[in-house]
Amino acid sequence: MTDYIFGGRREGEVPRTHEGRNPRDVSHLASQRLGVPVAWWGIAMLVASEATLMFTFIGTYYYLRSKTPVWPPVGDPEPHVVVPLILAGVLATTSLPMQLASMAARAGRLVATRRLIVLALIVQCGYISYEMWDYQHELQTTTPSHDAYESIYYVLLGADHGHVWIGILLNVWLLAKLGRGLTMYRLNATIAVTWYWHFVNLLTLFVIGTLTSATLL
Amino acid sequence: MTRLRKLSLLQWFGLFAAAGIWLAQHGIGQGMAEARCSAAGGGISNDAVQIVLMIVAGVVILAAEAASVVVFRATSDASYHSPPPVGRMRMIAIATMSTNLIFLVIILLDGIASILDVACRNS
Amino acid sequence: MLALVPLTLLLASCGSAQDTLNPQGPQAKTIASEFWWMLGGCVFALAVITGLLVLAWVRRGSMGPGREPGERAGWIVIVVFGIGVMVVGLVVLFFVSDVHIMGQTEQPAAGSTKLTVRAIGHQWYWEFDYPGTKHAVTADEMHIPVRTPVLIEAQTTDVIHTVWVPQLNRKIDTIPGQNNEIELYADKVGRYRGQCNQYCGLQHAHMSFYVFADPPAKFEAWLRKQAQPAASPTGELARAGRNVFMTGACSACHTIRGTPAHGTVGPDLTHLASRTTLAGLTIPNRKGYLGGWILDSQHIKPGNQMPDINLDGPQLQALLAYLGGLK
Amino acid sequence: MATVELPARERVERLEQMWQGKPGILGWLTTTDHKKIGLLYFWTTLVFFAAGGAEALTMRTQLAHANNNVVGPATYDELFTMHGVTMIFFFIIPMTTGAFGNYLIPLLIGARDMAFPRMNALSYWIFLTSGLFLYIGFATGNGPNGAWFGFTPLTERAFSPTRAEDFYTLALIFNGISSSLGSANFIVTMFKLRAPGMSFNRMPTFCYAFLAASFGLLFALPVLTADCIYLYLDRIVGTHFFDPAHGGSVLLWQHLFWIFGHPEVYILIVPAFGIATSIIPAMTQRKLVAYPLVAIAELLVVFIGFGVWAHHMYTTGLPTIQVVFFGAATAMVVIPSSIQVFSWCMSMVTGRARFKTPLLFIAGFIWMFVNGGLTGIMFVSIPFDQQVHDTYFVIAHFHYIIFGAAVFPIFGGMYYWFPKVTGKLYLERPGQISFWLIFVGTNLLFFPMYIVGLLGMPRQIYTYPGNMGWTAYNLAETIGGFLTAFGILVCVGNLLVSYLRGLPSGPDPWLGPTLEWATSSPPPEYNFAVIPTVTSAYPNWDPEDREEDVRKLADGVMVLEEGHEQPVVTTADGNFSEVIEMPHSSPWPPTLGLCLGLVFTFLVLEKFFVAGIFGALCLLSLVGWHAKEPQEA
Repeated sequence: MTDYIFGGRREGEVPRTHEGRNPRDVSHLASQRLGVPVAWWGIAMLVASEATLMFTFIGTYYYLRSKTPVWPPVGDPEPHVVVPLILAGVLATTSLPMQLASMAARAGRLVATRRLIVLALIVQCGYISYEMWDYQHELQTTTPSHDAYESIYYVLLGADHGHVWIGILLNVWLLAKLGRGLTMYRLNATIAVTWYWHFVNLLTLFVIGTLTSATLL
Repeated sequence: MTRLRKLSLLQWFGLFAAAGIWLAQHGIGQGMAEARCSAAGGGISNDAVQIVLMIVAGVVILAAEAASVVVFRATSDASYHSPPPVGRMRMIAIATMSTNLIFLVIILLDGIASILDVACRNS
Repeated sequence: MLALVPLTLLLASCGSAQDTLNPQGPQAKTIASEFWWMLGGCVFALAVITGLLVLAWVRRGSMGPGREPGERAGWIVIVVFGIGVMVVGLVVLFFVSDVHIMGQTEQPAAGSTKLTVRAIGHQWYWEFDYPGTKHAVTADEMHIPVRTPVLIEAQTTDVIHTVWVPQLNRKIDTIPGQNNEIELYADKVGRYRGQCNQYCGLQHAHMSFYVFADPPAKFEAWLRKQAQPAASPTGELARAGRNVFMTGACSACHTIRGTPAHGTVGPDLTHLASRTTLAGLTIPNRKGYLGGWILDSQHIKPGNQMPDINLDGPQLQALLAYLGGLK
Repeated sequence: MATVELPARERVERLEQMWQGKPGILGWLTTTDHKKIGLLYFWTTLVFFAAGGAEALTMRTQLAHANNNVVGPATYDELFTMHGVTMIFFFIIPMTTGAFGNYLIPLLIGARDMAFPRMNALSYWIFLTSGLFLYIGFATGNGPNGAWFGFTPLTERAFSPTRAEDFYTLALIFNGISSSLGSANFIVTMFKLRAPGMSFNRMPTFCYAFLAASFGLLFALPVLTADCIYLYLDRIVGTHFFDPAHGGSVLLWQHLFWIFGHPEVYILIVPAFGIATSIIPAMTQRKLVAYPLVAIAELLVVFIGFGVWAHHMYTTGLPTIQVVFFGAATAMVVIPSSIQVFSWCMSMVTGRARFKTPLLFIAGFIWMFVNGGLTGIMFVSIPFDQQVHDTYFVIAHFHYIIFGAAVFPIFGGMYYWFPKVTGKLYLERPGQISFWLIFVGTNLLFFPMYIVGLLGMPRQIYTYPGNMGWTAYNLAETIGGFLTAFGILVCVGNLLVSYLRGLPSGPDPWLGPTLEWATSSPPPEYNFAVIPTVTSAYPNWDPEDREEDVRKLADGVMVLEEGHEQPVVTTADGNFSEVIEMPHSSPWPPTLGLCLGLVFTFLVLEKFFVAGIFGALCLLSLVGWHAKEPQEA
C-alpha cells in the first residue's frame, strides 16, 4: 500500500476525537493536534460579532457626547467612578483562573480545572450581584427615558451586565459537564469559555472606562 | 524562528497593516472632522490632525508594501500554484503588492482633500 | 443597446420642469456639464467591456494550449486598465468634483448672499419665511430676486424633508435640530419647480413648490406686500366669510396675520389670493378648486392633516369671498 | 487501533448507513445535512422572491401613468418598504449565502458538512420564522412603511404610531441572528474543514467570495442590531437616542444604518462574483486570469465597503472636510471591482468560451454590472450625487447592480448547478430564451429610470402629475417589469420541466474544475467516499489526484467511516490537524427557532414578561441541545 501523506501527516498519526475517553487520553490527543480547535474559531466569531455590537454602543456614547457641549447634561447624576473601576479590575483578574483552568484541562488535570472554574465563578457572581443591585438602585433616581445621556448610559451598562450573565451561565453549564469527566468536546468547551471570559473582562474595562470618562476626561 | 516563519509573519504584516491603518485613519479622521465642526467644537485645527494622520498612515502602508515586496522576492523560485507555505505566501504577497497601493491612494486623497476644503463648511 | 444611451439622453434635455439637464443656475450648470463629461467616460468604458465580451463571443471556439493560455496578456490588461487607468481616472474625478466643484455647491460663505429665505418643511407643505422683513410668510411659492445669490435655510418642524430645485442647485435635507444652508441663484426670470425629495410620509408625493425669480423691483413690491397683515374684508359677503373662518375650525389650524387666527398646523393664509396654486401645486388657485379643497381635501391629498370641513352653500360662498380678498 | 481491513464496497455502505438522515418530513425537520438545508433555503427564498416581485409589479402598475389610483399612498408606502426589505433580507442574502453557500461550500472544500451542522439548521429555521414574522405583520396591516432604511424621526412613535415600525426593527434583529450565525458557520467551515493540503492558494475563488460576504455580514449586522435596538427602545420605552430636543441625534440612525447598509449591498453582490468565478473557468475550460488579484479583490470590496457609508448622506449637511473621506473611499472601492471585471473578460477572451445559458447569464451579469457600476463611479462626484440623490437615477443604478450583478448570477448558478443538484440536464433552448427575455426585460425596466431620474423624479412617490414628462418612461418601465416577470417564469418553468423530464446528466457534464464535480449527481449524504487529495485551486482538473482518490478508497485510507468524522486542518496552510466527530440530525434547531420566534412575537405585542418566559425556554433548549455530545450519539 503506498504511503499517503495529507497536509504533511499520515492518517494514523492524527488524533481522533472519539478515542478520548479519559483525561489522560484527552491530554495526549490535545498535544497531537496543530493550530487551534474548531471551537476556538467558533467563539472567535461570537466575540467578533458581540464586540462589534458593544463597540457600536460605545461609539454611540462618544458620538452623542461630541454633539452636546455639557456632558453629562445638567440635571443628570454624575456616574459612579471609584467602585465600578475597582470592581471591573477585580472582574478582569478572573481571566487568570479561567486561563489556568483551560491549561489544566489541556493537561488532563480535571480536578484542578473544576476548582479554578469554581473560584472564577465566585468572583464573577460577586461582581454581578453588586452591579445588579447598583443598576437597580440607579434606576430609582433617573430613568433611561430622561434624556439621551441616560438612555445610552443604561443601554451600555445593561448590555455589559448581559454579557457577564451569559459568561456566568456558561461557567455553570461547563461545571455541570466537567462534573461527568473530561472528553475532547468538554476540553474544547473550556477553551472556548475561557476566551469568551477574556472578551467579557476586557469589554467590562472598556465599558466602565467609557461611562466614567464623563467625569474623568 | 525559522526563515519561513519570519517570511510568513512579514506576509501577514503586509496584508493586515495597510488595511488596519486605513481603517484607523478613516475612523479617526472623519470622526475628528465631525466632532470639530459640531456643537462641542473647538480643539486643535483640522489640518494639523489630517496631516499627522496621513503621514503616519503613509509610513505604515509603505512598510507593508515593502514587506510584501520582500516576501515576493524571497519566494521568486516558486509560483502561486506551489504547495504551502511558500505558494500561499507568494500568492498573498503578489495580491497585497498591488492592493496596498490602493490604500496608499485613499489615505492621500483623504488627507489632501480634507486640507484643501474649507474647514467646517457643510457640504 | 449602446446607441440607445446617448440618443435617449439627448431626448431628456427637452424634458420636464424639474430637468437637471436643463439648468438655469450656475451650480446646476456646473453639475450638468460634469454629468455629460462623466457620461462620455462611462460610455467609453462600457464600450471597452462590451468589446471584450463580443471578442470573447467571436473567439468562442479557439483557445491556446494548457489551462492558462494568454495569462501574461491577462495580467497586463488587468494591471494597466483595471488598476492603472482606473486609479488615474478616479483620482482626477475626485479632485475635480470633491474639491473644485464642491467649493461652488457647498454651504455659501457667510455674508456672500444678499437675501435669506427660510424654507421650513411641514408634513406635506413648504413654509417660506423672509427673516429680514417684518415677517413675510407664504407657502409652496417662494419668490426671489433674479441674478442675486439667495441663502436658503433648510429647517423642519417634524420629519426630514429635502429642499430641491433641480434647475438651480443640488438638494439639501432639512434635519430636525439642524440649520442646513444652500445658495439659490437664478440666471433668468422665470418659474422653477422643486419637490421634497426625502420620503416623509403619506403625502411626500404632493409636496412640490415653485421658486419665482422676479426682476428686483417686482420682487421688492411683492415682498413689501407679503409683509403687511391681511387686508380687512370689503363687502357684506366677505365679512360673513371672515366670521365663518374665525368661528369655525379654520382659525384653529391656520394663521392670518392681523386677525385673531394664529393656528400653526396649516400654512399661513395671510396672502392666499396672491398665490397661483394650492395644495402642493396639485390644483390651481381658483374659486372652484379652493371650494373643492375646503370641502374634501382628503380626495386631493389623501392622508393630509386637514379634515373635511362641512359647510353649507352660503357659508362656503362667504368663506371663498373672504379668502379671495386676501390679496 | 488500526482500522480493520474491509473491502471498499462495505466501507461505503457503512458510510451511507452512518450518514443516513431520518426519512420523510421528520428528516427534513431535523436535518443537519448542508445539502438539505441548502434546498430548504432555495425553495423558501424563491417564495420570498415571488412576494417581492409581486410587490414590485403592483408598484409598477400604480406608476404606469400619472395620478393613478391602483393603490393609495398608505398601501404604496408599505409595498416599497416591504419590497426593499424582502428582496434584500429574505431573497438575495439567504439565496446566495443560504442556498448556494450551504449546498456548495462543503463540496468545494472537500468536507463532509459545515463546521456547526446544527447551528446551520438553526439559521435556516430562524430565517424562516423571521420571514413569517415580518409577513404576518404585513398581512395584519402592520407592514413597515418607513422605507427600507427607515430614517428617524419618521419611524419614531410620534410619526409612526402603529406597530409597523416595531415589526421592522424586530424583524431585522431577528433576521440578523440568522445571517450572523450563517456567516460565522461559513467562516469557520472554510478556515478549518478544508481537505488536508488545501492551503489559501488552493482555495476556489467561490470560497474567497463567501469569506468576504461572511466577514462583511459578521461585522455589519451587529451595527444594524444596535440601531434597531435604539429605535425599538425609543418607540417602546421612550429613550431619546434620536430626539434632538433631549440630546439625541437624528443623524445617529443614518450613520449606524449606513455603516451596516453599504457593506450589506456589497455583501449582496460579492457571492454573485463567487458564482461568476465558478462558472467562467468551467465554461471556458481555462483557469481564471490573475487568481491572486481576484481573490484579494473580493475581500477588498467588502473591506473598503466599511468606509464608504456616508455617501448615502451627502445631502444631510455634514462638514465637507468629513465628507471627502467617504468620497475618497467610494472612489477607490471601484478598483477591486474593475480588477475582477477585467479578469472575467480576459478569461472569457483567452479561453474556449461555450456560450451556454450559464455563461450567457454571466456575460449579461458583466454587462449589467459594468453599466450599474459606471453610474456608481459618477457618485464619486459629491455635487453630482447631491443633485440626483434619492431620485430614480439612484434607483436605476442600484437595480442594475442588484438585479444585474446579484440576480443574474443566481439564475446562471441555478442553470450551472442544476445537473449537480438534480442529476438531470436542463433544456438549453428555453434556457437561452429565458435569458434574453430577462435581459431585455430588465434593461427596458431599469434604463428609463436613469432618464426619468435626471428629469427630476424623486423615489418613493406613489404618484406624479401628468405634465412632468415622466409618463412615457414610467409606462416603458412597467412593460419592462412585466416582461422581466415573464422571463423569470419561463426560467423557473424550464427548470421544473427539466427536473421532471430532463436526461440524466452524470457527475460532470461541464468538465468543471472544482470538487463538487468529482462526486455523483446529486451527491450522497456524506459528499465524498474518500476525503479528496487537493494540490491546486482546480482539483477536478488534476487527473492524477482523482486517481489517487480511487486508490485511497481501495486501500481504505481517509474513508473515516467510524462515525460522522471530518478532518480538521490549520487555517492558512491546510496542515492536517485532527479528525473530529460531527453532531448529527437533531430536533433542537427547529425548537429553538420556534422559541425565538415566540420571544419576538411577544416583544412586538409588548408583553415583556411572556417574552422573558420564552427567552428562558430558549436557554433551556440550548442546554438540551448540548446535553448529548457528538461522540456519544
